[in-house]
Amino acid sequence: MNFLSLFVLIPVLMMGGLFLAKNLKQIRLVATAGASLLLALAVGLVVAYLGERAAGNHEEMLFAAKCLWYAPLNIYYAVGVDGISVAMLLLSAIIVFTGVFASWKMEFLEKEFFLWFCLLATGVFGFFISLDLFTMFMYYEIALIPMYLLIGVWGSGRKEYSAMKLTLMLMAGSALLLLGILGIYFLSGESSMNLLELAKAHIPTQAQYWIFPLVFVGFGVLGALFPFHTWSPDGHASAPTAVSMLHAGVLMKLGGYGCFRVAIYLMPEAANHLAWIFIILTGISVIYGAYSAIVQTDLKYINAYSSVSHCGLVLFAILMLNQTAMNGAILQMLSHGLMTALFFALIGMIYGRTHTRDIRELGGLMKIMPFLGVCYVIAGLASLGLPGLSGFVAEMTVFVGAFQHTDTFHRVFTILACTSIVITAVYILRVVGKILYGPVTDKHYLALTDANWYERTSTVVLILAIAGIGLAPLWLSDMINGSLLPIIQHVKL
Amino acid sequence: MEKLHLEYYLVVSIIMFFAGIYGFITRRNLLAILISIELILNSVDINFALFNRFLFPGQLEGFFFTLFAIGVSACETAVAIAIIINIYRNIRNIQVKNLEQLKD
Amino acid sequence: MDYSSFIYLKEELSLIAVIVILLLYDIFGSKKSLTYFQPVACLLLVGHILLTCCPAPAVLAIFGDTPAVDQASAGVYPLFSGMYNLYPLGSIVKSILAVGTLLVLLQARGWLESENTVIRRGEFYVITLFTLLGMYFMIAAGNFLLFYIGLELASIPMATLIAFDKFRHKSAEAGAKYILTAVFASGLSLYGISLVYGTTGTLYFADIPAGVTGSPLQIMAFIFFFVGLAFKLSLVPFHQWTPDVYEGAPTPVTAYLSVISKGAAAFVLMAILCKVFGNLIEQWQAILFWVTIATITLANLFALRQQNLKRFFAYSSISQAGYIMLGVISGSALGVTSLIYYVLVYMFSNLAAFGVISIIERRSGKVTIDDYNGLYSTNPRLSVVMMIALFSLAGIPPFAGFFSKFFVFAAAVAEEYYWLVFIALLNTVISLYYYLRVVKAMFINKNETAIAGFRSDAYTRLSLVICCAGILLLGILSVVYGSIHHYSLGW
Amino acid sequence: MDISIQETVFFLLATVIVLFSILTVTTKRILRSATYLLFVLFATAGIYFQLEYSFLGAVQLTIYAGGIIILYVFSILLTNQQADERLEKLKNSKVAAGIVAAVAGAGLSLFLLLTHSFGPSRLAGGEVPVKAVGTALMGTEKYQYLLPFEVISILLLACIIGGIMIARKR
Amino acid sequence: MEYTFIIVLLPFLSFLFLGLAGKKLAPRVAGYVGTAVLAISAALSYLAAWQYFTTAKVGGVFKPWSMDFRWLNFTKDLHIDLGMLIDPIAVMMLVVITTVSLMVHLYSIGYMHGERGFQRYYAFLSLFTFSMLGLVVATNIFQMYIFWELVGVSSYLLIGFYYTKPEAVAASKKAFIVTRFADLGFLVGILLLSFYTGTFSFERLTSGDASLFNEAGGVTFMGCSVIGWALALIFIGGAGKSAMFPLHVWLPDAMEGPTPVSALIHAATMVVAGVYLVARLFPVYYLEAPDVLVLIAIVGAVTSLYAAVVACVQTDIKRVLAFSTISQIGFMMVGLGVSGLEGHEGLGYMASMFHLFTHAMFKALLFLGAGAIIHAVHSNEMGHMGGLRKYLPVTRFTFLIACLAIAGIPPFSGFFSKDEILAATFHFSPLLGAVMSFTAGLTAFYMFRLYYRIFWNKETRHDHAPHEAPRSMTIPLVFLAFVTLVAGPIPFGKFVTSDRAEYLIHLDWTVAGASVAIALVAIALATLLYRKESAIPDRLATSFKGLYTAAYKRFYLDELYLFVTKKIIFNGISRPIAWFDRHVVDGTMNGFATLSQRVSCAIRGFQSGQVQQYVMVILLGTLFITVLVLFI
Repeated sequence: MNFLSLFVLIPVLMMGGLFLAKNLKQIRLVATAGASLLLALAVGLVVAYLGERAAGNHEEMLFAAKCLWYAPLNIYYAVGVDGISVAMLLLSAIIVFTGVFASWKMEFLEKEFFLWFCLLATGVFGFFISLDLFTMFMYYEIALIPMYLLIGVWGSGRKEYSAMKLTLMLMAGSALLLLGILGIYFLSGESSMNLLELAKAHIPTQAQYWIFPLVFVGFGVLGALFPFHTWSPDGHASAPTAVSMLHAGVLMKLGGYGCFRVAIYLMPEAANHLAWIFIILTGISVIYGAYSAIVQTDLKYINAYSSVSHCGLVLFAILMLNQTAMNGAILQMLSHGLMTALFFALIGMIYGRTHTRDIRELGGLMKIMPFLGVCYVIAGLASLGLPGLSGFVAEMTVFVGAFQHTDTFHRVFTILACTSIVITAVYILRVVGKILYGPVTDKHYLALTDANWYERTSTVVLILAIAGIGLAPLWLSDMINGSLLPIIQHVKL
Repeated sequence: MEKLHLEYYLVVSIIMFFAGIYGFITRRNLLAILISIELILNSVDINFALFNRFLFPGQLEGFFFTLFAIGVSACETAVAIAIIINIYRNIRNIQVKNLEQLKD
Repeated sequence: MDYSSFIYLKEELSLIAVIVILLLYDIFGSKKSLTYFQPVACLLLVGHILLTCCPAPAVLAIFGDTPAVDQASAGVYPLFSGMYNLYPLGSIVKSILAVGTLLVLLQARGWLESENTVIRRGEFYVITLFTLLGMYFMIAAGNFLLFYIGLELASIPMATLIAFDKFRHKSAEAGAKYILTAVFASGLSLYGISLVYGTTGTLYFADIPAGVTGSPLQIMAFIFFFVGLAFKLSLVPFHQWTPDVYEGAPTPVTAYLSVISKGAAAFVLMAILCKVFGNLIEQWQAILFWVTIATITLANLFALRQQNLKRFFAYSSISQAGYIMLGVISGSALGVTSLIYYVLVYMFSNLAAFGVISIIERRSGKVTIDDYNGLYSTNPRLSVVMMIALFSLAGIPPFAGFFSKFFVFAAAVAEEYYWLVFIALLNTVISLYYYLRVVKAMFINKNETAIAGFRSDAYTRLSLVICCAGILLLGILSVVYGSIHHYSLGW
Repeated sequence: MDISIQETVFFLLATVIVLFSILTVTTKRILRSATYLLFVLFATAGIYFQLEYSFLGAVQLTIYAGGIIILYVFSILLTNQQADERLEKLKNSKVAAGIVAAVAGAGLSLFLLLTHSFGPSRLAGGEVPVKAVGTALMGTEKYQYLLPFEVISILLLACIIGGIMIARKR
Repeated sequence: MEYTFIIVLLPFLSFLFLGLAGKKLAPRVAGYVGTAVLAISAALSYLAAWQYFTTAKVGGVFKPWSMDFRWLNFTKDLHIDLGMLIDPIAVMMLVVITTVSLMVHLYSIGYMHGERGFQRYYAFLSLFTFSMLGLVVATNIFQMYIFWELVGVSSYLLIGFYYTKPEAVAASKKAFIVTRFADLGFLVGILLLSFYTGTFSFERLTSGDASLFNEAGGVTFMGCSVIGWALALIFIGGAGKSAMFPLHVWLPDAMEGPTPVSALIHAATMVVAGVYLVARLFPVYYLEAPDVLVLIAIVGAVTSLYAAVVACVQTDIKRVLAFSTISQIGFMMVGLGVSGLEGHEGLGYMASMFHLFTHAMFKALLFLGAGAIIHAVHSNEMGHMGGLRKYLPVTRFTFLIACLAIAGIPPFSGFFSKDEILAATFHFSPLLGAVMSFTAGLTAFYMFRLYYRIFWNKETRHDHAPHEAPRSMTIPLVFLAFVTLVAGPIPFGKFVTSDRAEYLIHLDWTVAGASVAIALVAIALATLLYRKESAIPDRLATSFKGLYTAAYKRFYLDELYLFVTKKIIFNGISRPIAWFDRHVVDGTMNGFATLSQRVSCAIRGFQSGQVQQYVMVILLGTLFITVLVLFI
């Protein structure tokens, strides 16, 4: 048992603790303690990882360990991390941590909520530490299914519909994925599910041509790939705050990470040959999501479409198949995860006070709740790529990376993707202008209070992370870059 | 029996078999349906005996199969009739159209 | 006359012993002593299971006399000169079925103790075990004659179980439908067997492959024979009896039908397809390909709309049978391992679901999905059990259903059935939809008049705990799959 | 054309079987149906006799004709109070479906059976001695059927229990 | 020179401090802190300027000094560094920015007194100053882009300072989005340029090393060299920030912000960032894409003329000043566009920088003066003013000085800088020179129209007598007026030139004389029309109604923009896309579900409940399969 397994073990133990918890206080205690522990563990992992690398450990995966699980199929429980997974784990830990605070006040069934929440966390962490396709896929599905109940039970609006749609679409994606994984397993000739071993083996090019789309679309559904993104607006709109945070913040990253780790890494030839199709799709995602966001009136819809656009950029960058763009993709995942979580947290807090998310009904909130207002502006600025906040770093890396292709096709799509920064500005400022600025639209709002301590904790942690990445991105970028090298060498054929 | 080919017998048994099937599909009384089933089973019995006698006379496999099949069909009939009579006791009717409550 | 072979029939003989004891107990036991009928029966069955679970060679070693192992297929001990085959996989399946039966019997207790049925309690046990015995013989048969008798032993008494609530019209109707279609299907099957005999000249499984040449008549014979088992497995288009019978039958019987009977049939089908009709593999793979697609898709489409939970689970079990066929179609060792594992997991999952349905039906008389609205607020534990079962059926990790589905898919993909797996996978999404409908009813829908909270009896609880443990642990503990695989290597 | 006695008997039996099989499933009165079935069963027994499976013929007569038909007749009489088949006309669609199914099935089977070459008939052996039957039923060697014999006895027991359980009043 | 780092850093610390702790501070303290910090920065800038210009000259050429640290790695060659590049224009900008910013900080203590969010205001001002300083000391184009965005945001925040006012919110949004759109060009330009040159660094780009551009050699797009495209795109970025036609629309609206902000950002510093950008990359433009320089000159001239015409008819004093700013930046652009690189050819460059410097001072002065006036009458409209000369003597005199400067009357600073631009322009193309001279005349006219309408003309009734602004506001006015007065004769060519070598200024008296004459005529005309209340302007307005209205409406450009954004982007693209998403894409997904349900309902009859049908299906199924397997 290697210490990475703690990432899975802690949420599981949390579930046990929650199960035994007798009252709200104990539930909160367990949740907070567990989430803090996870955060500490993630930070510790980053330190340990950087330490190992600094000490000259050039293994592709650090802290790797494996034990045989299903011998007949050669399935292992294999864990290990490289810089990318470390970054994603850190992201997940931050968002789980803030998610706990964001759901400090539940109206009912607190225990169940946190149980599902922990199951979700288990899946997410497990996914990022896995090196074995089987466990990876398993954790992937573990992470998906709690969404149904989390949205269905604790959500709002058309929650049943949204929850069902989300679950079914994501599961349809994972169905494609499963076929892809099995295809990889049997056609690689390696009879192994281990990512590293599979990467060394060569999957026949002909097979790659059908497996790659399956895997890419399979993960892409979760990464809000056009036209499979429609679960996102409804799902996010109906989900409770912490769930939106976790879902947009971490879960959607599973898609991007998976595309990158499985689709691109294992099937370089197909990736090179078929990238153009998906570049078109993701390019559409980027622009389309942004344009759609302009006319939305529900805050969560705006954010959901914005996520479509931003996550589209992640996939777009991955498909550029060069180191800079991929680095940008990972950074964009982190950045989008953090800021979208912040957005959803804030929207949840605003909604919790005003009981509406319709921007036409909101106005002048800056005056009433300056803390939330300022945080919202910061989130907005991060989203539109203000330097000093994480979004800028990520987007610029993506654009510079994408621009390394000299052919017209890539150029055109890169420039199209660049235009999204303008459109993003349009919808972000529209929202900020409508809900925060201007006169107060409803007298009742005047009686509302600003953020509580737990809300502040949640937002401040996120903002610190966003600004941290935005101000000092070098260590992170270098950490990711180092881990990208082997992958790039692989992809470059 | 030199001139009596296996096929002649088989034709007879097939006619019996499919007469049974026809009966099963068209009859309205449960007992009549059951009677049709007897035809089906009976035709199969003939088949076994025929094959044994005409093609593989060395061993008595078909013979014994027929023997056992007769026993089994007796069991089936007994149980089926018990169930039908139970239905009759419940609703005083054994028309098959009364067995349409469970559907969809 | 060498009767020594009988001593190797440990599973069957011990089961017969149990039946006989129970029969005598039921007849001669005083009214007071009969209150212990249930525990005694269960304990006897537990004993039987323990004996079954002992590896065959170990038992055989006691007698110091190991029969000759058939060299062609390793691990098979032909007894009665090939009439009966003793082989480890068969024993594993038998013990799985026995465990399933035990669970059903545990769940049936409450129902059996009710006023109307208590006088038929003994019969229920005895007949259930008779059908189980029939399945044992089906599994162990090395000759079509024994197979046929086993099949009938498994299905004719089953009709009486289905019609067990004989004063309830639906039960009687279901019984009649079952026996009529079953006999019809067995008639077709028998016709097929007769033609097999006619074209190969033997009924011994071991000898048939030599005579299987693939002539058209033989293929037709095979297909007619196939109908009998397809009927038991309720593959489309031989499935239509299933929903009606499942709905009409008493719930424990439905559970039994959906799991035990189906599991046995699945395994036997695979065994016969591979061992007897191995030469026709192209044909039966083609047949299974389309039948599987039709089964999964059609059953899912029907299930979408169901309100009655028993009917719902009927369609669900039809589609599950389709997934089981993915293991069968591969015809490989991986396939048979996956199949057995699938059956095992499916058994726990389905029995957990039926346990809940059964107890709720008994306590409140409600069986529709709408009745389950708000169940979580009143009966949280039952709801959770039900949810776990449904998730397992839908193939959601970390529940065992995920693993079993994965393995059958793997088995099929290994044989390059990509399209088949693709369609099956898309169907999992539909199935997830309807499974989630139930979850939604229990957890999300609000209901003022939800089924009142109650405490279920110890037997039901025990069975549900076992089922849940199975669902939760079977996947994570790979040893189960591993050991099945170990014995399937000689496949 | 010289028609041997065997052939004459066969054609007689065949005619009876075909005729009464069809009558069994087409007659409107159920009691007649049972009676026609009896004739079919008799004729089947006749075929067994002709095949020199006298034991089988005897079993056929005793079990089928003697046992099962009686069972039918009793139950028909028991249930015949209102179940008058003549009152309702058969739906044409049902008949058509039945005919189509039966004819299609029969056509297909016949085609396959008649085009199949079964190889040369090896008529041999003559009458099966009852002793051989007995030995085979009690033996465990190949082509001996002790185990099925035991199992069918269990089956009978199970059916008896089941039948009683269903049929009895309580 | 390491301490220059502190110049930039201090405002940032001030921003953090005021932003985080501001709420807990008394407003006044916040103002003092901000001002004090700026004062230190300004002092350090002067020190740096003095030190640099006295010591950095090596072989007659100013040697740039730089420091860098790695901020982010992109590719092997491309990486973002943050650092300080100290060279003549940077030093000049440091001085300008810190000076104006200090003045504005000081001025705001009085002007913003009692406003809600006073601390926030100072925090934003500090942020802006930090960003602007960071921009000018950027060592590489990407650093510049970073701070470019930051000034954009600070501008957004400051324009929207009165966030409860819908107009302010709309204006801030507009400003941000228009400049953001231009920044897109900038970004793409950077991407193109850096891809082919493999560097972001200004020092390398402007080193004149032609080998850098080898890789791009021969790469053309639509007939122009790819470097030309890159530079044109970069210029678009500059044009957006510097409010060049047609991207100027945001600037007049930006006047919704507090007046000192307008003075700082929208007159003196941020809006000249575009000019600065072109100046920074001037060698690249000149050597690699001279065509683009011509384009810049033309755009500058058009903008300049357009803005001057519009300014003549505006009635909001801040708008007049805004258009005036646009026009003057046009001058600077023209200066750069017509300039050569070396020696005397570099007159335009030098003049442009000089004009940037002087303009910053007198335009800030004008805005601050306008602020004092608004402070006094609580209105922006000329109609509410008139005859204020009695009440606001200090303001009046300083304002007059600024007007004379901008009109190009010697010896005020504006005369020298503008005159040199005109000279360079005439040297480049007489036609362009004529246009610019005409524009200069218009400038003089509208400035004096403004002056007279405010301080002379008919006196309007006021509820309470307007009074002169407090000391904290007048001190900056006086200081800036002083600078305006004395800055003219500064031997600017000694310090800031295109080739960093010394440039000897000698006035071209033909050009100068002509322009002064034009200016005087224009002033005379303005005096005639507006000194006293007169009906002539109205009559002129009615007789040239079409032209007047068009100019008043700024030639309908805002309407055009509104049309494009509202009708085309919002209603024409976004709405259809959103509809498409909900109904087509999502509809398809829902369609699958509906289809399944429909099929499910359609086949329900199949399960009829009739056992005979079941059997029939079994039989037919069997036969079907048989046929299928055997015959197909």
